[in-house]
Amino acid sequence: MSAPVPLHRSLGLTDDELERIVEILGREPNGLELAMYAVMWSEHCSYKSSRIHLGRLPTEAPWVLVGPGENAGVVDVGDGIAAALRIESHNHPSFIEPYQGAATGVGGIIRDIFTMGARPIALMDPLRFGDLSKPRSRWIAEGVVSGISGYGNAVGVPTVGGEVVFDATYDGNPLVNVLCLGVLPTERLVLGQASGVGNLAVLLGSATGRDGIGGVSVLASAGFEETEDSAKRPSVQVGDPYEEKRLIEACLALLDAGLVVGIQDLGGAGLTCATSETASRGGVGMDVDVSAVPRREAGMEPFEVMTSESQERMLAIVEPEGLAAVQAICERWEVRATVVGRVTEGGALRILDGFDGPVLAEVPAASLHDDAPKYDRPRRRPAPPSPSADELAAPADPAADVQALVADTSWIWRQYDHMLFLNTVIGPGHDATLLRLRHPVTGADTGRGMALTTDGNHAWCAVDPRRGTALVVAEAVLNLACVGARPLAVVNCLNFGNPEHPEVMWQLSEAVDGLAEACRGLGLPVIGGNVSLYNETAGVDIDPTPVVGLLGLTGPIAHRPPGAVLAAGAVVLVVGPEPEPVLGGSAWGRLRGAPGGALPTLDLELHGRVAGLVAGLVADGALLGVHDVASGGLAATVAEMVAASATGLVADGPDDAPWWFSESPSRVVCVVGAAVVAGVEAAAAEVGVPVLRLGTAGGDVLRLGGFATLDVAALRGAWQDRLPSVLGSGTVSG
Amino acid sequence: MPTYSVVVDIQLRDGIADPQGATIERALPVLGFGGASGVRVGKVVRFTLDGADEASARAEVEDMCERFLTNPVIESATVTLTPQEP
Amino acid sequence: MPTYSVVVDIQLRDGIADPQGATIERALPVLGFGGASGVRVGKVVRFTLDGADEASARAEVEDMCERFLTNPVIESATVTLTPQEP
Amino acid sequence: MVFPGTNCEADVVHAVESLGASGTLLWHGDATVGQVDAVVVPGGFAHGDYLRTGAIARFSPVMGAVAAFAAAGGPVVGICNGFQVLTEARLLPGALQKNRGLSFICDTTALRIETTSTVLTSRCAPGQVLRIPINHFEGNYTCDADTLARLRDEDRIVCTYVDNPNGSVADIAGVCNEGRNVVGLMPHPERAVDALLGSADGRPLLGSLLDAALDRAGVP
Ligand SMILES: Nc1ncnc2c1ncn2[C@@H]1O[C@H](COP(=O)(O)OP(=O)(O)O)[C@@H](O)[C@H]1O
Ligand SMILES: [Mg+2]
Repeated sequence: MSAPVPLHRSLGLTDDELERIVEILGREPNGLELAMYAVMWSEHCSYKSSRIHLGRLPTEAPWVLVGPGENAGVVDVGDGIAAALRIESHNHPSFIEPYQGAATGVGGIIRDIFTMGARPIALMDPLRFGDLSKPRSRWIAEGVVSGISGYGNAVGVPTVGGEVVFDATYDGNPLVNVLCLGVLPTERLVLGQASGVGNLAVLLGSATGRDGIGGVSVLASAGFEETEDSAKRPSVQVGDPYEEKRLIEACLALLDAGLVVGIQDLGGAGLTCATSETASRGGVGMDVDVSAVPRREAGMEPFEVMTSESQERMLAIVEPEGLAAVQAICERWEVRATVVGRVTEGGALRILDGFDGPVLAEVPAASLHDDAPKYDRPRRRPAPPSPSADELAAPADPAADVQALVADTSWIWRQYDHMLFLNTVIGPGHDATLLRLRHPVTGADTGRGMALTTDGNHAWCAVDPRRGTALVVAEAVLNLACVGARPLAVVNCLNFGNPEHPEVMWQLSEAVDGLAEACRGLGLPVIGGNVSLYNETAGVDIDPTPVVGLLGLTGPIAHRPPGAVLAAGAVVLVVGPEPEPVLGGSAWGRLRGAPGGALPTLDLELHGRVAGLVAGLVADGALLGVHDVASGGLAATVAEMVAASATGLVADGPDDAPWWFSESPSRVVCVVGAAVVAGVEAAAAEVGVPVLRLGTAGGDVLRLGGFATLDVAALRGAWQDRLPSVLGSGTVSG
Repeated sequence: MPTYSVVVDIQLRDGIADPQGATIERALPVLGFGGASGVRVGKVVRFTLDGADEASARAEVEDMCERFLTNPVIESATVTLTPQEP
Repeated sequence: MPTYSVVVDIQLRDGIADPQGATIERALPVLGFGGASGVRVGKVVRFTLDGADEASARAEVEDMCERFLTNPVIESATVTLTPQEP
Repeated sequence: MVFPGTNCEADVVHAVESLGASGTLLWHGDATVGQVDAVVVPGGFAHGDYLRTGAIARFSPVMGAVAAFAAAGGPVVGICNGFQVLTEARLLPGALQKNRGLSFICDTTALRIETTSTVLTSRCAPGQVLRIPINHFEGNYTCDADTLARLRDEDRIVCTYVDNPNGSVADIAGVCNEGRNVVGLMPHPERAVDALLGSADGRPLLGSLLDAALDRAGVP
């Protein structure tokens, strides 16, 4: 018989990590203490593999009020309004229970936003699913979309955009990232900090059950093994949007009334994280009475209470004099409020059974965060994907290929309330979302707009994670330009494989450098992010998938941006440089089974000029349609516009696949009235941006020079049917 | 081929939170109904099934439950099968 | 006071269309499950109730059903009450 | 009117204020509707929509006051979840079931006005088609054949979908009570008051309601 596994190892701690804990405490930890370190030092909570790399990101700009490290980044957007932004992943839980996994992801990201004192006003959901020909992928896709719909709609935060990609790299590991945007009066900004010895820690919201016990390490840090899933069946968390809605209202009311000195949501590692984080940020200690925590189930152990990830809970730090007022507000919103802790001097986090009862655990609060290990894991460049798309023969049926590259995503976003709050000027279905910027308390309209987009491209990043990530940032900037906005701040979600694989660490490190280079070059601060590792199945890592969320601003919205459409009779221009004839990581290359090749180069300076030009043209109302060239190249870009507007296009161009399918950056299709063409060309010339006259919109065919001709109705039908033909009529889990 | 009346009673597994049940439980006393506790809400799917025999009909229903009607990670199902009078 | 386990089985009234049942029924053959028809989806509410005696407990549950647990415009309910072992 | 879980209240206030009225929020726990000239029960997920949409909300103290206000001829409009609450409260006939196809739908739909003699449609033309957003999972209007016949005979089908999105019987999107002062509809007129957001076709509907409110307030 083999020796039993020591407790620390079964909790996911290494021998070195245990040694470290013994050093910190000056003694052996007890079981509860070990559990607390285990959840806090997990990859999910401590970023132990990625922290040394994230330091290379640029995070500063005059308009940044709060950078990375807090629950959300915050920027000043003028008129006394600040915007809070954050993105997070819920990949692993969504594989096991797609509906609840996605739903609780939405709940978690919303709490991060109102924790900052902001009213959450918009969600975005960048999604990645496996190949739709597989039943399991369809089951996951349907479940995730209904989970986001079910939770987001009911909690009363509109989902105004997102992304979706279907690819075999995600067959065993979907990605469910969720971004939330909130607005707050600048003066209401609060931090997740405890201060004032004698102040009380009040637990708000749901009772605590055995949800996700050990979930942080089991669910979030271990790879999926389908065969094992019944053996270590996790305690799946169930979301309650109704509780969350009441929590939002109660917390914002508490903040308005000035009753809270600090507030923190309970997410991964539950109470352990929330109590230690508030205490260590405030440089104080905390006594926690674990027996006071309301429970949903009988017989829960202290370690279960301290690590439970039950949803819809917040921890507010309040002054004792304010407690009655806090309770009154919570009662109005039917939110449970229980004193579970007291702020103490020194830096100890003590877990007690009754405030005057025995001490069950005592650790330096800061050690749970600051002393978490940081690993500089080995890195090795993997073999590039092959074969190369640059060596592909000309397509046999180019029209069929073009048609295969476009898909209408409305099957997804029609299930999301994307109009609540009357801010959505441009909703999902275009390059970026444009929201009216109104004051969160007075409702006063600034007349200006806030724009949002999320972007990622695993195919580019698989070829070259550094340049691929830079290209992703560049695409996001152009997407904002298409609704007339200039970029302001970036958040990112780094979805990668197993960090213990040197190839994955290399990808991660390169992607961080690519993100840093692009953001520096474009003058953008990174104000927050999230790292999701161990996205692998049976030892196979997903393609590196950094996802960026980009927030931008417009001036006064005098014209509704036209969106990605054509208008019959209008002239279609391509603003930007000639494409580089390379196809590495292109959607067309993948379609043809050739994921490798060379990535196009990115000239950040030129890119900035193109984006500025296009944003200006949109803001001036000069355009009748606009769409940046991205996945699928110019061919797919114009095909999407044709399909969306049921309007044809006769375009000039060579009979040359790379010219039509290259995903070379810094190009935007602009649709203009004949009378405006010269004006647009002059404006472009002034900033040194080339303009190509591509053709004229109208008719019932899409003609791509001599390369391909498509029937508008057939193209539109294929575009519309792509998702409904495989989703929405019932799926099985396997 | 014989025909069966099938009742699939789907419940959340023990320990899995049931926000709907909890909300109903909180509402009951307010509406003047006292004394109820432990409210849990489940689903019942009823249908008629043609099958070669009871064993194969039951096997099909259980497969349906496992892969389609429930997610066994959070729900469990009880299947009742009754032969219908011809 | 005795305690009862209560099961309230809520079904759509005959003649009321059942969109959930219809959706499941359409999906089944597509997913490879043949031979099912007449799919109807209902709800079950389970709870524990303290009551003076079975008759009064039953009366309370029926009142609950009538006024709250069902919408009589479209639904009807069957109540099962079992005394719990003390 | 605000129940816990309601989320369209600020939008409704914003919309009626953009038409020149002033809006106040009523709390579900209040026993009175105060001095208002019209009541809107807005959309959202009152009490989480748990058990059935509107099932818990209809027991709120304020609903008694709303019923009295309606009985006295006061204009009451239920939008989306508000419509569901009004049917549960039996202030309107029928019930709203899950959509055909079992999915949530948020989209702008074409809505045909079937009668202009209600507090919500007096400014419209019969047969007029408006572009109004919908946003619901449970908008599939259901009633028995007798009720449907009565609704038809009494001209109480207020509006219908041009292209039925949810399986509603007779394409019904909204109905009114016998007094024609209580109207429930699934589409959201408050989401269509500004062309910048895509449609301003909700203005005649909410404008009609304001006319009815002024009427009641005795303002000529
Ligand atoms: N999962 C989703 N949720 C919401 N909206 C989505 C989702 N997927 C795609 N969309 C919408 O479809 C549109 C097109 O997305 P995409 O093709 O990724 O745009 P782009 O190529 O400009 O980045 C976007 O407006 C986006 O908001
Ligand atoms: Mg784009």
